[in-house]
Amino acid sequence: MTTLLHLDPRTVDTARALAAEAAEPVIRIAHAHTTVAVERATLRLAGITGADTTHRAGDVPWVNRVVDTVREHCGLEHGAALPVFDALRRHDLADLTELAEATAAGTIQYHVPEGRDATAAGKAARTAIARGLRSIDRAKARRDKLVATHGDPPQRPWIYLIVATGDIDEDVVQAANAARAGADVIAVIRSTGQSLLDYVPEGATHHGFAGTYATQENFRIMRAALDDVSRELGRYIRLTNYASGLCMPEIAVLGGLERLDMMLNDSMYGILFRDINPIRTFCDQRFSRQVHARAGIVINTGEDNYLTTADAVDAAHTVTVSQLLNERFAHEAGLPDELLGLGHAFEINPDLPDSFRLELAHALLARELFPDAPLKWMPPTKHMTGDVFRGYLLDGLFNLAGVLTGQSILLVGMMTEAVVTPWLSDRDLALANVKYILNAAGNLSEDFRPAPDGFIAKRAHQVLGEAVDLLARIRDQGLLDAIAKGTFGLMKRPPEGGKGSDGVIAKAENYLNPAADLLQTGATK
Amino acid sequence: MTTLLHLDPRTVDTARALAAEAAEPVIRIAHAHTTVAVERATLRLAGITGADTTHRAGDVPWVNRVVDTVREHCGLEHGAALPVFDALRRHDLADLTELAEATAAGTIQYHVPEGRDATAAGKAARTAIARGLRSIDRAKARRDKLVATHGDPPQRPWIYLIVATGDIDEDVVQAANAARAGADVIAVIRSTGQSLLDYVPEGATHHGFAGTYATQENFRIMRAALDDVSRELGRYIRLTNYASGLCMPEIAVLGGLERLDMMLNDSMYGILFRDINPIRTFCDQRFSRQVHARAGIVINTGEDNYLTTADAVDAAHTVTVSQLLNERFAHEAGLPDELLGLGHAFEINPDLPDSFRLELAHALLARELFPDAPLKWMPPTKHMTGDVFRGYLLDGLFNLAGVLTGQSILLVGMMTEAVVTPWLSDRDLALANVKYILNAAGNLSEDFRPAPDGFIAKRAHQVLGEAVDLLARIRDQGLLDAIAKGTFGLMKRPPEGGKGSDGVIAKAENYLNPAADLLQTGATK
Amino acid sequence: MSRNVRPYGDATGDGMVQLSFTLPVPHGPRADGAAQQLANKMGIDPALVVHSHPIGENFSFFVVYGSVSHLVDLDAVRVVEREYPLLTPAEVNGRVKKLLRRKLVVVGGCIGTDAHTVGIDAILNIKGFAGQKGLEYYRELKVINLGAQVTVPELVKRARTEKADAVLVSQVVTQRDAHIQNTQEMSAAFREAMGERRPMLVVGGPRFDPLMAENLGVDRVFGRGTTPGEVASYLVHAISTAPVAPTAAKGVPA
Amino acid sequence: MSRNVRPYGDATGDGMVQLSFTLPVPHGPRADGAAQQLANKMGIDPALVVHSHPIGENFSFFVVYGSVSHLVDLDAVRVVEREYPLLTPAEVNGRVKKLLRRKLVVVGGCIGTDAHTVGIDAILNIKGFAGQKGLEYYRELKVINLGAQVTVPELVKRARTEKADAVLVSQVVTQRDAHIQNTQEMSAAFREAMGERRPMLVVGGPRFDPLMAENLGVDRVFGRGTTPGEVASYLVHAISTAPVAPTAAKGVPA
Ligand code: B12
Ligand code: B12
Ligand SMILES: Cc1ncc(COP(=O)(O)O)c(C=O)c1O
Ligand SMILES: Cc1ncc(COP(=O)(O)O)c(C=O)c1O
Repeated sequence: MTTLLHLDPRTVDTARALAAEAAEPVIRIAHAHTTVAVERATLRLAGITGADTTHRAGDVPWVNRVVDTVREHCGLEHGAALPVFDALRRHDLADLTELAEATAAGTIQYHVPEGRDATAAGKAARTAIARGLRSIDRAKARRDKLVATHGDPPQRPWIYLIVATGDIDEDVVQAANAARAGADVIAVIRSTGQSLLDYVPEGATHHGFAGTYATQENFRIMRAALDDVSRELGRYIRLTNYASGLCMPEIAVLGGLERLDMMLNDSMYGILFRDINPIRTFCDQRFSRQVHARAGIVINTGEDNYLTTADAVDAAHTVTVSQLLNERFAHEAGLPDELLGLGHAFEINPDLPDSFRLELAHALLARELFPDAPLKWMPPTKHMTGDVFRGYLLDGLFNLAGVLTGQSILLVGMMTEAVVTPWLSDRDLALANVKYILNAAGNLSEDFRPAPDGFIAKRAHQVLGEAVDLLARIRDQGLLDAIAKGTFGLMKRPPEGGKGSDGVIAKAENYLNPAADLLQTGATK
Repeated sequence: MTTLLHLDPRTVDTARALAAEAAEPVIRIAHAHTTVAVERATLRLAGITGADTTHRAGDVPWVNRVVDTVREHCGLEHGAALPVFDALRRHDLADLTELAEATAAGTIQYHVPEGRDATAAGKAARTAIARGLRSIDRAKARRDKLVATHGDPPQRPWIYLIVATGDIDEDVVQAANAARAGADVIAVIRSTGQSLLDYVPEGATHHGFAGTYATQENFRIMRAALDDVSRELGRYIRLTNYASGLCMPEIAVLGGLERLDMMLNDSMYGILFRDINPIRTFCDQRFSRQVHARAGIVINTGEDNYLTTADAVDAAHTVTVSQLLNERFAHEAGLPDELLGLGHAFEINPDLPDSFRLELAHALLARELFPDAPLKWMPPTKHMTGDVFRGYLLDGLFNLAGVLTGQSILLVGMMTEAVVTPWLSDRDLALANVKYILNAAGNLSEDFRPAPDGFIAKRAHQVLGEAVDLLARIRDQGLLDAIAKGTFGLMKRPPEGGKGSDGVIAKAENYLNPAADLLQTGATK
Repeated sequence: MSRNVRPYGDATGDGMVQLSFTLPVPHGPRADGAAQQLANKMGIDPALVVHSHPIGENFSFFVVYGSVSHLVDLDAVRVVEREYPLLTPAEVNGRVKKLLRRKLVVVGGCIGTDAHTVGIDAILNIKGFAGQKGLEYYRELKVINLGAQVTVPELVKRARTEKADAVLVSQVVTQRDAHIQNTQEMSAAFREAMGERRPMLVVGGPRFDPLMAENLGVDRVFGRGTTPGEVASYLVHAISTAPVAPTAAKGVPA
Repeated sequence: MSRNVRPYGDATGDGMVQLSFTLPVPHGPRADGAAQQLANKMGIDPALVVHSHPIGENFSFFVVYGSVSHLVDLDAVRVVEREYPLLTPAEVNGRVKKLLRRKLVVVGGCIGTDAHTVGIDAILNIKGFAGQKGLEYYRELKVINLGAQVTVPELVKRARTEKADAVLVSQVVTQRDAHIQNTQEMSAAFREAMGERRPMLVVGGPRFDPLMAENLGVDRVFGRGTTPGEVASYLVHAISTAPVAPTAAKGVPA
């Protein structure tokens, strides 16, 4: 896409350099710590599955039982891999499931092996974990193959649609219909509250609130259903779910194994909008993104959310700053630009003069700052009301802004946004809206030429300028401090506060996690 | 407005020259004939008002009684003015109303005066008619004054809204609400069928079908109501009604007297869509337009209608041709560009690829062909369906096209177009739609720069080319013949066919109509 | 498919519907309450007034979402099923030839003050509709299209002089039930003028309910989206069941 | 204004409404008939199915226009009228000082898994809503905002330790009536834990019906578009009518 804004390359470089500096300290922290979720994810890679159905607290995944016990017995600062595989050898048990059962039965005593035991345990762990990563590699290869056979969507932006019935079986029906009606990407949103569970639920589920639980089985069911539809339609239908939350790393692993194609994964969303401990989140997002990189999963970041709690004009530059930080964290975790679904949204108060042109300015800025990223363009929500006619029109202009500014992924807006979770008919009408705009005005971008020093260009330059200033301040005061002060989405989150902080452990210097190495190096053995 | 299409001035001149040649023979016919409606209009200017309420056929306007009787007694080829004013003198009656009553009573014998009698009658007629024209002049002056006090709408396009309850009292309520809600121009559409009445109904009316009867009293009531609202809003609210039909000249006179601001007046609409005799229409439209010119009334032409019976893409050039013909006929009748509300519409099948860009191309072509005309941009109707959500979106894009291409008058589209005559809420939602688009994207035209040889420019040039070719054919075969062959709106209307042909009379060479002269010269005495 | 169904929002049986309307009541909590009451009376419960705004001083507009208690009994649904086969133009021509041994005469137009000819033209003109050619295209049909704003007496007169087998009337304007009144006036006039010998009467328009034929005094009613083929096929079906004179003379057994 | 009103389309008393919904029925005439039946059952007669289209194979979407027979009885409309005056922050502070001789303690948050804090923040945060400052701005109010996803036990505990006079709870997510259940659970827990001595319970959210207070077991319910001023004024009104302890001690006569 030819540039329309003529951003000054030096300013852009400065912005990126500042983002890198601002992120650096946090990245160092992420390197220096592990979390219960990272360790559980590691053991899931190593092959632990299933849950302890006998537990009074309801199904508790075996990984949780094991990691909690390891932590009790010998702490996690050395990682879970050594104690677990050492125990496996000592008690010579067939597999990790048996180990888990024995753990539950209380017959296992974990400790950190030394010397030859350590080497042996390490080798065993690496072999097991590598096996896990190879199945992720196979899933990735399979995706590439299916895309090659069925093909990608014929048009950009890709049409991204949410289903949220709470019941995986209803979800399957609605997802299939949505795909037939033109959706290219299906996102199953999660039940409220799941992101604050410190374990991943098991099995097929039917009773979520305003969303469906993210479980390995639900992933499998939906992916299988979409594979059928893809075949039927001769178009590869992508599947999205959410990594963010207390189980980011584990869900990333499950998503990789079950061949999800995109996952919501933001370096700060959990902190800001779920009050999850910042350190916990920064550690978890890093590991989860390494897994996504391996799995070839496109991440979706959550800058849109800031504009629901802060004003979309005043806070426009915070979106840009967050995008640059998300980019930096992603690159550091090994994600290439093609996998960066950076988020932004059409959330300016529609009563504001020139609101549509302001949207265009912001959307173009993102487009030109991240030319190779599959940007995710999200619809109006905050200013949607019960006036569904007005809402349908707003969504139409949102769609138009999307095509005018060359967005990559378009999250379809619903006229009932302010009323209910989408109905079957809302989705159908919304798709008709998108299709009309794409078909009738899709090529209008050819005629959209903002004057070089006109309103749109000026606004874009202003936002970039404000972003650079803010990044400089963040670099100086520190990102954690900036978050604590409510820089993003007006949410104030101190580093020591938030849920799941007790799940963060400083690594001992002989900490071992074969997954980390295999992910870093890309090794398969 | 800077040109975006770079139309070749030579092609444009050719088009205008061809239009003039094509119109010429018809103009000559119009000069050579008079009609019962022209004569009635003349007598209305001379001061005849009211109706014969005793007549068995219900209220028959006095002008009809008089003109019909004159025709019986001595024909109309000499005009009605001489016989009427001669009779007035001979029977020395106080005024024309008395004459009318006497005529009804059968006590008057009309004939064409000669010599001194003729001169005397001619002078008397001219004096009376000049008096009538001076009240039209006063109405015009009053409009100028009110516009000066209250001001014009702050924005372009002006917002034009239709009311159509059938009951003038309900109309007044809805018109006032519409103005308060943002309408700049109120059009009261007529009851179906009125245009085929060969007389103008009298008095305030309450039972129209899908519209309200156009009567002098209804005009007065609505204009008075809008004057109040104008004062209340500090914005001069304009009033529109319909001239077209069998009574074009008379309604033009009434509109001038009652200070209407705009009137639908098309040189061919009556022929094509009401099957009115072509000659009758061409004579009537000429006289009515002379009156409009005098009254400073903006005419609205009806090219939009072609696109409801013919396809908006295939027939795009017929709109352009018709606009050029309407322009020519208007100029010949003395209307300046500022009074030419040439019509066009957003009627392309929305399922067509690039349909929106095609609309932009057509709208821009009109804009650049007629830079000084207050173009009237009309909403989608033909492709509107019962899907009111889709309809609301289509109207939004119609509004956007209007602001992008700098249209002058925007007829507000209704989501219920395919369902009912507009409801109160339809109008309210429709105005909200217009206001949102104007406010949010009003200045987007600054960023709308079709590539010089891009899709839009190419399409515009193509349509202009086709228009020139068609004009050449019309010039050769003759306009009347072209109409007979269904060139416009696929309606085939032979010159001898159609309603009201018996009302056309070839002028004798001593035909006299003081109005014609006063209108031609602009004299006030 | 189950005999009874309910509206479907995002789950089977949830009964969800969307409703909007205006009340002549100043905007405010009382108005919202009034809107809710109306929704409840319509069987929507719970009914959520999700939006309301004033229109002028004395009116308020509402959008309501909620669940209707009513069940739709599918077995009780009454529709005019097409009881005749859809024929190709060739088949239609063949049957007409066989049945009448002459062309079938169709007179059509818009009556009253209605000038919407696009609909009737879609049925009659060669150009046709939805990719199907209109009746003029059928060799064995003689079509006289009287166009717009035909008066009833005019129509009857032409029908008689043309010896019409079928009269096709279009009505598009429905304000104040103009379409109903005009149609009834028309059918009455034909009964009056020709009694038993009257031609088949067929009306159509976007707002007609096909179930209304009887009450309109016509033989058949066509609605939204009718195609010429349907009409032609119906005409053939009708003449093959109800006998029509091959000449102007008395009817022959079908 | 007349006691009974009907919806207004384009004339007084025409009763016109717009309706849309989906039925789990394949698209076609039968489906349209089913839609019409439903509309009739809702009291819309005549009901025009002006649009329908298929959604997938087994569903159809409909738009219906028509006239409802039901009358709205304005006298029967039940709304929670604001029975108290709207006070300025200064007035609120004054009354609190006079009545309590200490600050009035407000504890607020979103309970259950609901993380929508914008609403409660609009009421509590200085920033406020609709140009009005939130309760934190009121000198005589002590506001503790617990934020999102607060568990009920947590809330009760904080209310007790803070000696809360009022507890403000927000519920925005309503799927499967989560807001109802959570609120009832909350009020039950307070009765359970503190009985008579429980603080005032106030809930709010866009989908609450202010008439539901009793059935939710709370003192007051606020809906769509509530302003901080309304809430502050209500709190003052409530303490001046229902006596609240100036100290934690037994209540004084109002
Ligand atoms: C085109 C049009 C016009 C054109 C008509 C040109 C012409 N020569 O026909 C023009 C611009 C002249 C016009 C004028 C007016 N119109 Co008009 N017009 C329309 C419009 C946009 C489309 C109608 C159309 O062509 N549909 C396409 C055809 C193919 O569909 P159809 O008519 O339904 O026909 C199909 C079926 O119904 C059926 N069918 C129809 N007739 C018959 C007959 C038989 C025998 C059979 C078997 C089947 C059949 O088969 C057809 C093919 O499927 C509608 C709005 C809309 N989108 O529907 C308004 C509309 C019909 N018009 C309307 C009005 C009020 C008018 C005016 C009266 C406004 C005014 N006061 O100035 C004028 C006056 C016309 C008059 N005197 O009747 C209203 C009617 C409201 C109502 N329900 O009462 C509408 C609905 C717009 C609105 N919402 O206000 N109009
Ligand atoms: C902003 C927003 C979010 C933000 C929330 C950020 C935050 N920190 O609050 C984010 C992006 C995080 C979010 C997430 C989700 N959201 Co959300 N969200 C919205 C949105 C767009 C706006 C809500 C809002 O801020 N309104 C503005 C405030 C000021 O209005 P209000 O809440 O009504 O509050 C006013 C009154 O109700 C009243 N009030 C409210 N509370 C209280 C309390 C008291 C005591 C008083 C006196 C008054 C009062 O006063 C306020 C001022 O007038 C709505 C859609 C919409 N346009 O309404 C969806 C919406 C509420 N979200 C929805 C859903 C489903 C979710 C998710 C569960 C989706 C998912 N599965 O991922 C998630 C998870 C959140 C969770 N666990 O609860 C649904 C709820 C559907 C339903 N009715 O059940 C909605 C309606 C969107 C939709 N149609 O699907 N969401
Ligand atoms: C990046 C990101 N992650 C996760 C979520 C959903 O979070 P939760 O499942 O906690 O509601 C969102 C919300 O849209 C998001 O933007
Ligand atoms: C130029 C013109 N005149 C008149 C009319 C209305 O004609 P009638 O009053 O005959 O329906 C129209 C229809 O919109 C029109 O475009």
